[in-house]
Amino acid sequence: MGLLISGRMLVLTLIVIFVVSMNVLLYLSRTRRFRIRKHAAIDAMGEAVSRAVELGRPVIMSPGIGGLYSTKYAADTAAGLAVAGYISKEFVAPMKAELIVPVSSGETLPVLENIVQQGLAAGGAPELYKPHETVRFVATTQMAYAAAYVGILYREKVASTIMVGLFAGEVSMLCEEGARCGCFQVAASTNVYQIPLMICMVDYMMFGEDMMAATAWISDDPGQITTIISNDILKLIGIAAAWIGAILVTFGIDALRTFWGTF
Amino acid sequence: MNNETIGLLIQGFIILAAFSILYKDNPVFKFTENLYVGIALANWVIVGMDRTYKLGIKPAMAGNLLLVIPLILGAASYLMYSRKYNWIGRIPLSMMAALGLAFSARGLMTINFIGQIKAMMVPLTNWENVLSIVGATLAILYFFYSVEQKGPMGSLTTVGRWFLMLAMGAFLSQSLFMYCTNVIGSVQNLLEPPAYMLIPVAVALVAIDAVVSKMGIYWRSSK
Amino acid sequence: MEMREIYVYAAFTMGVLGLLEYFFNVPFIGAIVGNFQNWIVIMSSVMLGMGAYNNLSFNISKIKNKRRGWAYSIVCVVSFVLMMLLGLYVKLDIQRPEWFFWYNNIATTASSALWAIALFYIVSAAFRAMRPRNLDAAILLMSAVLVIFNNAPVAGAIHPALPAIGAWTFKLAAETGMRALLIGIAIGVTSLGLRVIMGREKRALGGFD
Amino acid sequence: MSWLDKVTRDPRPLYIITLIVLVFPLINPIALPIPISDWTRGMYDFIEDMAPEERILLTGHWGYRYGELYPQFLAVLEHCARKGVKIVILDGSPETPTFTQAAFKELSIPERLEYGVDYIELGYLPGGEVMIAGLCANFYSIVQKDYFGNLLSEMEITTDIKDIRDFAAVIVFTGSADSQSWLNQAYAPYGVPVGHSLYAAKVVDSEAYFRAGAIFGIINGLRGSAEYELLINRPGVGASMMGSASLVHLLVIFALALGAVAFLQQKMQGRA
Repeated sequence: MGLLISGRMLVLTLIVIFVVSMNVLLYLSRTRRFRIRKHAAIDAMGEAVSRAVELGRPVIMSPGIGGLYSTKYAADTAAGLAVAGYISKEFVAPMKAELIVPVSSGETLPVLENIVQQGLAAGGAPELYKPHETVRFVATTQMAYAAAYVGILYREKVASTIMVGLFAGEVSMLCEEGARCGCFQVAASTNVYQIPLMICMVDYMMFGEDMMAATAWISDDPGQITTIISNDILKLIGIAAAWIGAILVTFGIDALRTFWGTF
Repeated sequence: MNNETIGLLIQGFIILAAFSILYKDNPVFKFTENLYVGIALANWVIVGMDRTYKLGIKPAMAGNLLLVIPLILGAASYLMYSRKYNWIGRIPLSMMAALGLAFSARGLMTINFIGQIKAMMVPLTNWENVLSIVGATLAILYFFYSVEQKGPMGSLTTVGRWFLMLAMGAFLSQSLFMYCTNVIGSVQNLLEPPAYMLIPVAVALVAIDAVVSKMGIYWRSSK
Repeated sequence: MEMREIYVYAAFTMGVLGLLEYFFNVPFIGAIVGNFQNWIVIMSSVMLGMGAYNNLSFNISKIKNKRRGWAYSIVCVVSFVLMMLLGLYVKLDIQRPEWFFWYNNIATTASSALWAIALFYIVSAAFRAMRPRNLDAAILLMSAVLVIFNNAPVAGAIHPALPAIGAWTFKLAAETGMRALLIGIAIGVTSLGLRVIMGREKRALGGFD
Repeated sequence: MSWLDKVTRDPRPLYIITLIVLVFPLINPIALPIPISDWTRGMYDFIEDMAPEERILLTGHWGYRYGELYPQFLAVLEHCARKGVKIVILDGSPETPTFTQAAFKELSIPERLEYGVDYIELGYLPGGEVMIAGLCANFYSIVQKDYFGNLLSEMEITTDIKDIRDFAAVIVFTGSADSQSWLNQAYAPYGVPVGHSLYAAKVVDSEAYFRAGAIFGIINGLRGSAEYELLINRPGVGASMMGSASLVHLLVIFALALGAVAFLQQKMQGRA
């Protein structure tokens, strides 16, 4: 066994390419401004909040059932946290809406409390933050979370919901009860088993990479926007490799395919 | 009545209460929801205490002083509530999040990116393989953010979207069987004696409520 | 270096170590990351208190102020307290029958019953939401129907070719759309992860600037 | 407002139909024409060809009364019991023993089985793949007593076991990586045939092994157990659950079609 672990070097190479291209683009962005496509769901979040204000009813922002640490879905929670900060600053505070953030993980709770509180303060409405109420820890396990969420939907007469984070088997309950209560729903997730259900049940959906790109878009930070362009570069590399590999395999040359899996 | 019978009755009650949300939000569901939330929370705290003691405090007392670090880090996170020291509280939380993100990134790159691109390298000898690689390429084009989806790029991504929607429909149906298994399990549990004796009670309650609320509508409209 | 920014450096250190451990065979880094992974279990157990405190104070304030639905908050608090007492009585051993009886009959049953309702929601969503409003939705609908034909054993009795068509649709879906989705997720997660680790996305760590 | 619009706003009639469709086949099992797959056929043929005195190891976590695994386990157990095969049970998780004992009570011929002679239950052994490797190499190094505390060396069925080669086959009932562990530890080094009885979602991973001949059969989720019940001619939980599931699938197609009709109706009235 050497220093390098074979079979994993390709990932390392790709990450290095990513970091380098990100920094090059960041350097270039001093002189020219890069843009990325805006997802319609970002505007829909604003629409969700304004609808709630019009109706005089609260809006739910759910960061999902994930914790901060997860070996597969950590990014979902991270995106949920970023979006929670964004909407509380950009929409909730200026429009003076009532926000409810149901949480299901002990370690995410203080982070969310911090973000929402600071976001509301940054938006100019610190009085909207009520301790233990705006951000509430509702339940621990996923189905208890779902039951409590549905309880909030019915009893607080929620007007719209924004769901960004990790969602698993409980989405059908959350989204369908939301629709029954007449909520306007915006959702985002990367859980491929649940995306099909969510896409049918909600009004606006960001699936897969859309969610991660949206977190960069809302930051309005050139340093984040350039990473999304680096994403596109990685995808181009992937597509090119796939086509070259496929053509080579067609002519009986297996070299790239073998290299891709074992480097 | 032995423990098993009582257990089955409790289970029957809980199942019916959970199913009652399909009718509407009602006191029985509210009761069960709060009961369940309370018990789940207690379970979680007890498990947490058990883990803290068995994995942390006990070995630390036995001399494994390294384990004092996580205990301190965990306790430090409570400083998040202090206005002055909340920068300390953030440190353990940030470390957890960062490690999780590093693990997610490396794992998904290996399995989802490298693995799927490798699976795309198929010999282009039959039209099915050609379709699969073309379809995958178009669907990936949908996820390009630096180009607006207009003009020729727009038409390509539209086709890409079709392939994505194809996958959504297919995977939705594929998961249907799993949902069937789950619901049948619960219904079977409910049909077990003596739990099924609760079913008529529930049906009667729903019927009474339906009649009463219908009458309420008539009263209101007649006023 | 400002004290308030230390968490960004802590995240950077941990994130980079987590990545390096995967690529390089350095026992020292492996030991740090491995230990930290085990510690996370202890750390998050210690952190549980915040969640329980938040939930209880919400419910207790609801009871105190007699806000709507306060009676149900009593149910929640009382069941929590009783269960905690039981937990202390069994000396935190959740394998004991006294504990198992209540936990299994109430919490496990409630969990599986709520899981079970999902099917009802899928049926209503099939009717309400999966309508051929546009071409995208129509494609989704078609592929959903075809794949059901693959799974439902009755379909073979309707026409013998239906399961084969369904199986083919599923294979195509998995090889095109699902593949693109998975690749996108991998890259998206990596980019968000690296953004957070490199201190670009501070919101995900609780910082707000 | 047409009734379709009403149902769109208030889906409760759909819920009632779903409930009826679910419950009806559970009370009155309906015979469905299920084609028997090669996977299930492989499993059935293997057990059918076993000699009565051969030993079989059944292991897994059928720890949920109406999950996918319990009906499979029950069907296989019934088949083994009818053939007079000696059954050794290794529970896959701490909850499993309850269900193991329940399954033995549900057999059609419980009185022909004698504990310690025809079957034995080892209980749950922790340790994952390491434990499995140890068990395969040296049976008594891992387990000395059965679930009830009896010494295995004094039981007729286990007294002469040395290693995994004293078993004619291993059947794993699982949805986790255990299926792979047994393949690695029993089939690869010792050549003991392994069969998989799996959650439907797990079957994809095992299919390649079946085609390569490494495993002799697969029971594929609920559907597999319904097929197996058909083969041993004992319609049970699997068959009735399969009936329910099939009807639900048809109901979903019906709901989709109805939704499309409602949409077209709206469109014609110019409301969409």
